[in-house]
Amino acid sequence: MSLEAKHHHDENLPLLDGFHEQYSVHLDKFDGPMDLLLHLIKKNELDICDISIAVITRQYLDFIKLMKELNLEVAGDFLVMAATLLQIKSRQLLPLDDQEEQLEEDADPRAELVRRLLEYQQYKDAGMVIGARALLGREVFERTAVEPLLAAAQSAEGPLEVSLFELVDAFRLLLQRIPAESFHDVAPGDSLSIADCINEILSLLQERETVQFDDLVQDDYGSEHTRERVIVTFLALLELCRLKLIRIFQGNDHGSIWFVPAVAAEPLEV
Amino acid sequence: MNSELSPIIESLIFTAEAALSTDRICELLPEHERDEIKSALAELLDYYQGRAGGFELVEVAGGWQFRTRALFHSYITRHIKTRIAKFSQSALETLAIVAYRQPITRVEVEHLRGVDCGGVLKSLLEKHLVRILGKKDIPGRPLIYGTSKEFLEIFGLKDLKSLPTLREIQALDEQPQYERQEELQLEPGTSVPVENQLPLE
Amino acid sequence: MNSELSPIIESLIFTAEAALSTDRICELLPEHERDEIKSALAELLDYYQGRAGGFELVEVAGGWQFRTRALFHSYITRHIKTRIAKFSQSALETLAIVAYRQPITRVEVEHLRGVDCGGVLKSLLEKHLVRILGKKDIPGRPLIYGTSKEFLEIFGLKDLKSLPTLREIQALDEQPQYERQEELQLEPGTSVPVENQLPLE
Repeated sequence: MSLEAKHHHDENLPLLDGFHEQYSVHLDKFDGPMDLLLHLIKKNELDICDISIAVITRQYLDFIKLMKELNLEVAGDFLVMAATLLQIKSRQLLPLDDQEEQLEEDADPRAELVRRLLEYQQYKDAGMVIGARALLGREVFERTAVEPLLAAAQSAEGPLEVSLFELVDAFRLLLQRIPAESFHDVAPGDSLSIADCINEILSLLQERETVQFDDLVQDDYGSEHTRERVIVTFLALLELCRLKLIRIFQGNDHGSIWFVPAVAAEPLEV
Repeated sequence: MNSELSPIIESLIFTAEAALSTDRICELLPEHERDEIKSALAELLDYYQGRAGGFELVEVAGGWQFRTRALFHSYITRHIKTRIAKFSQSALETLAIVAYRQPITRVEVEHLRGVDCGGVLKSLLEKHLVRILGKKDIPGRPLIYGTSKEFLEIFGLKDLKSLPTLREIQALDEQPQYERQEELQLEPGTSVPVENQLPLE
Repeated sequence: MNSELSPIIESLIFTAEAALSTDRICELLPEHERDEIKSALAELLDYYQGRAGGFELVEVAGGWQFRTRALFHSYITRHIKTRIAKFSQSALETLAIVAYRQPITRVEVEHLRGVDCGGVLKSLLEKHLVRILGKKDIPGRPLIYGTSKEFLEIFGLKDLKSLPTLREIQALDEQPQYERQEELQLEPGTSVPVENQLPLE
């Protein structure tokens, strides 16, 4: 077992707990067809390089059947692998011509699958090895405090850092936000309760994490909402602060005012 | 460091967001006596005073905190001012619009974002991420904007065509297409019973 | 601390928001030679390794940073929220494939894992562990992925070369722990090649 060995070198033994939990096999939660195959090979104490396709295929198909009986959704990838196994099995069963025999010996129908399994196992192990490291933000922490003197010296100038993905994603989200056609209801008595407004802000925060004050009090064309709407929005924000549901930031003096949820989103689950 | 407790307390003070009071440390370490904790703190204080390193342990505002020694402030301010700034959501959105829709006028950007973008555009211009391409030949002759060479440099792009398309990012979300399905047709006649439960034709 | 330079460098690393590269330190201290700075850094590293306090100096993502020792994480999490939940197996596998095979396309990752990886890749992109490097110069111009600086930072790696090699990982699988230890203790000078297959620190 790969990680056992690694852990004995580490001083941070508590990691072991997490590891076993992660590794233990759940019937309904294989990481993919390759993972399931490796599990079956290990369970049957087979050598990856010399697997019995008949045994593995039968057990693999039984497993899929079981998943279906349990009404678990079987991903297409599992079915693709089922077909591959059946194909290899049938090629093994085919009577060979004399002329073909020589050729077939060189090309074991299992060869491609074995190669993929060996390669997959490498990365599966590599994933566990890197996952067992002491991670920043999990076992290891950097200093979080900023000295007052330094905080004051901090400035928004300087090089900017952002990833290409963030840029594209910002645009994608923006396009989703814009309705194809926006109509404005100008009917009088279109009043908004503070409760509605709170819900609106909270759902905005959920999808965007930060909301700028301007976004709340302006309509889609940058003009201000009605006076009533602005007041209701403001009252809703005060209420949200009182309930400790949001925190308020200002970028710099006279800068934009931002709202973020007071409680960080769920811990990062990748 | 003699005591086993000192490194633990040190790690707590190090990671605290603000000065950590002795009371709070006692709360965090209920398995240790207050006296024990106090003497470990005294040990740490002694240690840092004797060491004369780049930072020291100080007791401020009723709590313990690591702070750089005042002696070094002229060095520290050399790099604190040039910190990397993160993009705000509005800067990122505006930049994305300019990148994908250039040449574009301010009014057009504002129509897409639904908010005034004057300030953001100005700041992007100052950071040389966006540049003025010219004036549009319509009434009012508004300025038209596009991205700069620096924009390509910061995002590591060869040219504008190397920008991932929105579809490419969206595709990550989508269900896989079973392109490899033709393999499945290879086994119509096998006798394995489970096979007819596979949703394949 | 002997050198006058070490405390200065220490104060710079201490106040930096992210790991501080040797290059950057040299930029910040133009009055000192690069060699001088490098030897002061070595001195600091030595000092912290020998000290066994609550935190240590580490070289990650090509820079220097103070970090708490993993030993104390159970105390620290009493007052600090862990930012990272457990990584799923599929996230780790995908991350390992991207780390070892970069630059790599989504199709290549999926071929290795045998499953659709769009969702996992997107989530790794959102967590800044993986980044888009550009487009591959083949028909369809698929996006190519690689690991980010944050990946090195979070996993505490100096650079990509610090990743254990796949051979080293495989060696872990093949030999029971006790055998390997024996060989190492008994025959340091033997020609058994297993020694350089040991996991890196």
